[in-house]
Amino acid sequence: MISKIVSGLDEAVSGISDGAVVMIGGFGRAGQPVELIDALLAHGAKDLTVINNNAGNGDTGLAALLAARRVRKMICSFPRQVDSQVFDGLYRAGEIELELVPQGNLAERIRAAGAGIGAFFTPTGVGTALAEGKETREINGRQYVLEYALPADVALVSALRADRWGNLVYRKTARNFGPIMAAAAATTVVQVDEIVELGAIDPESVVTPGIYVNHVVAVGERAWLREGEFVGAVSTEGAAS
Amino acid sequence: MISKIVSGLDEAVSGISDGAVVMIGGFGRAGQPVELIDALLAHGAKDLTVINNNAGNGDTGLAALLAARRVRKMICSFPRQVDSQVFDGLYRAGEIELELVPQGNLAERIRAAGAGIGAFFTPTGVGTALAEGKETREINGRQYVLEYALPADVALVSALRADRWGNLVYRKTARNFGPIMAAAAATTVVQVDEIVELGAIDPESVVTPGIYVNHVVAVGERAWLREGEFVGAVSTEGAAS
Amino acid sequence: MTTRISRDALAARVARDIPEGAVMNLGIGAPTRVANFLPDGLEVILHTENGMLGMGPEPEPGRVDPDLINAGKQPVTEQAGSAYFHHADSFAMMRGGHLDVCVLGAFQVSERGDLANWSTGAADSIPAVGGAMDLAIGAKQVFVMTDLFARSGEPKLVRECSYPLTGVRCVTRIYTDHAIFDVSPSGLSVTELFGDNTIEELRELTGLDLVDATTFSPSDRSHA
Amino acid sequence: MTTRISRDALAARVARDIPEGAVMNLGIGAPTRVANFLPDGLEVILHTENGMLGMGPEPEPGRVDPDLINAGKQPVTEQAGSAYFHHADSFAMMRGGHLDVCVLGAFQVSERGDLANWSTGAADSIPAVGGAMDLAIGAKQVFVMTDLFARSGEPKLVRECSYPLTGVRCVTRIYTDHAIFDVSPSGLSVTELFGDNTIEELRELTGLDLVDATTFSPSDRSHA
Repeated sequence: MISKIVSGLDEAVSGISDGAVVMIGGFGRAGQPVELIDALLAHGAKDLTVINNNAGNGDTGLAALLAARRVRKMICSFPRQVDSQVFDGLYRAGEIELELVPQGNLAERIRAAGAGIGAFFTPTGVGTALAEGKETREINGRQYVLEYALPADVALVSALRADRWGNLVYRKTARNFGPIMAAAAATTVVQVDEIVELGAIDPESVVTPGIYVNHVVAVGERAWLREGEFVGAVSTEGAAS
Repeated sequence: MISKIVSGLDEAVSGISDGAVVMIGGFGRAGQPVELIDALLAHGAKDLTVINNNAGNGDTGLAALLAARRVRKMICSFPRQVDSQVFDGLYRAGEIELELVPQGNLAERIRAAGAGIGAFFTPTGVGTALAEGKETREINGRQYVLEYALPADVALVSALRADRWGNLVYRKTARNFGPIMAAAAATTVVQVDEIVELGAIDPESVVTPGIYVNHVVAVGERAWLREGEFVGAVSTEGAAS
Repeated sequence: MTTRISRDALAARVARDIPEGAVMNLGIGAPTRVANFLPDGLEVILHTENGMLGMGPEPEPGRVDPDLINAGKQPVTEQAGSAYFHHADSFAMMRGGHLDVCVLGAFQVSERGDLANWSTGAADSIPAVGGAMDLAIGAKQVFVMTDLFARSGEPKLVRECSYPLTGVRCVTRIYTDHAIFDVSPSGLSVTELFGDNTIEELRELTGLDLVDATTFSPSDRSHA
Repeated sequence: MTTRISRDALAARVARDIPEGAVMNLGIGAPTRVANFLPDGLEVILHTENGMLGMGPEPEPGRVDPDLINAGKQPVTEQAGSAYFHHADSFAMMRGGHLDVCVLGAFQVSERGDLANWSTGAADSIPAVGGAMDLAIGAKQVFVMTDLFARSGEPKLVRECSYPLTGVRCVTRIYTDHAIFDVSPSGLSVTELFGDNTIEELRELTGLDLVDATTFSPSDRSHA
């Protein structure tokens, strides 16, 4: 019987080695796999390259991993946020490397890695500093820049529900980078609110097929659903995508 | 109020001009928009380039369009089938042009057109006759061939349900090329079994968002659902993908 | 002294140009306000690049859902007809030219429509681009909504951008607090002047060869 | 006279090498039969490139659903745990190396693992490739299942393919009615001989420098 379910967070991240390239899902806090990041922190792997849209918020999750000096390099589109003080400090001190990628090119490079596409010509960034030194080409009268696939050793993803084959569904805009990161990493580890019976997820509505998932761990229903009501005091971040 | 619903098949295809590049969804008979093809036949547009995985089955649908000499060129992956006699005859007589594309490259080229990607490096077809004369490149030790986006003027797609914004869901493997063709064409025309209230399709399960859809026409429930039971006598085609 | 209309008056003016059925992405900051001025009952579909079409306004107190946010990471709501998708699909939608309108802020716009809005190029700033470069090329029409002059007094409409570019020849129209400008093959043309502003004044203040393409008589301008 | 095992015996032999949990695509024709020999209770996930994972066997009479077909356009069924997706996602899955095993037919396989299975190159034939080239590179392991000799008597294992290629250096292992061959850096190695066949005979019949990598004693071979 196939089962991708692991019982503990420690076990879920145990295969992550020093120097690994780790994709972490989420856009700001939405879809951030907080429990898996905490487990990675406890696990101790260091010298990591982390791929995430941002570079950590506040002092928890990815920010805590950065604060613990486990990350050598960030690949992201928007590190600077109102509460990205941990990254900001490391960056200004020259203690972390940054590869800045326009958000759509980041998403497409991740998608390409999962899809076996080596590189692609994108119009985004043409003529800007972020395309400097890159190959460009005119195709049918439009200018494009060549961007390469961005694969990873491990993806840490947060989803809503999984079955034991690893089929996943997400919740609202917390879906964001989850599906493409799950496909782009050699090993994909997923935290979910709930594991359901095989067959309980409508085959028409599966967002990430289990083929992309290696380990699933249930962490219990997210707080705002557990409380039966939505919350009124989630901090809204002024700055930026 | 937004409404992409048109009342008749004739109206749905009325904008298709002579010389148009027309994508037609479906894989064999599954997902083939038969009513829209019939309407296109009645409409009379000619000198068409048709993009479909196959090149018609039997004497109906796409095969009928071919038989009426409306198609100048087919772009497809698998024209030769046990019942592709109409295409076979035209091809042998030199009366139709054929661009043969490996199925995955066909799908990816269509996807690229919808996604604003000008071209991409794919490993499929490298070293074969279908990559002859095309640019190749080694990326991270693997060989790739450059393939270009394949857009269209019009897509004819069959889906299960739509709402008035044009959000679509499909049914089982009849989904196939529908979502990528809907995104790749300047004008997308969809036939559905049923139009439902706005909000009746779960936002988590929308497969084609309405942004990709221009016209929707309801054609009634597909026969095998209308009969309340599945059928026992669908011909199964021996040959090939 | 030139006339300046308020940020909200400008948002209302932009909103007047949005046709029913438009699929639209409103950039972070002032452009977000355009949604507040769309007439009740006009159906416009809002896209947010973090994976949603059919975004609704901010939720009522006590109904904030941390899984339902916009690109500015502010809580939003879901409208009937909405759809969720992943990041690659969302940016495919933009890059593929499927959105009708983007409304963006700007540091500078050049007279040929180059946009600079992601970086001031300051040496000590932490670079961050987000979806800015994707938005700049991500719609059939790219509107910029901005003050005509920076706080320093420098015009934001320029011959050549001095700030790092976000996109090349991508802007269609610029809505400023002084006037509305269209990017045309012959440069910037003024299609609408607010208050008592004149083309001559704007030419002088910006140093640009502005084409007069206004079609409104002074009395028409009272709407602003 | 060499020993040939039947097509079903060969399908059963391939099935023995499929581990639980494997995600597998079975090509049209003989490879499809492999599914019939997977042990009851062994969970193997079947992929069909027209957009499905978790494909089940053909339906009972009267339960044929025209919307639920495999790549050979034959009716199939849905298993618990299945998922549907569109064509680009389906081929992304293959091209991206996510499938564990593909089992394909062949006209020819070269000793370095080149595959020819889509065209005989005959001038009058209508060219059709379908998903063949995608399947050829579309799995971590690409198995070929074929007779060792064509009807003409020509061996299908060759130094260089004379038929048009489907993929270059893509085949991992070849299951034939005479023996099983692995593609190795030093050429083709025979890992298993069926019946009374010997390496010497196969070398003579194919003209290839076959490496003897058999690990089975003759008594072990009775399973075939």
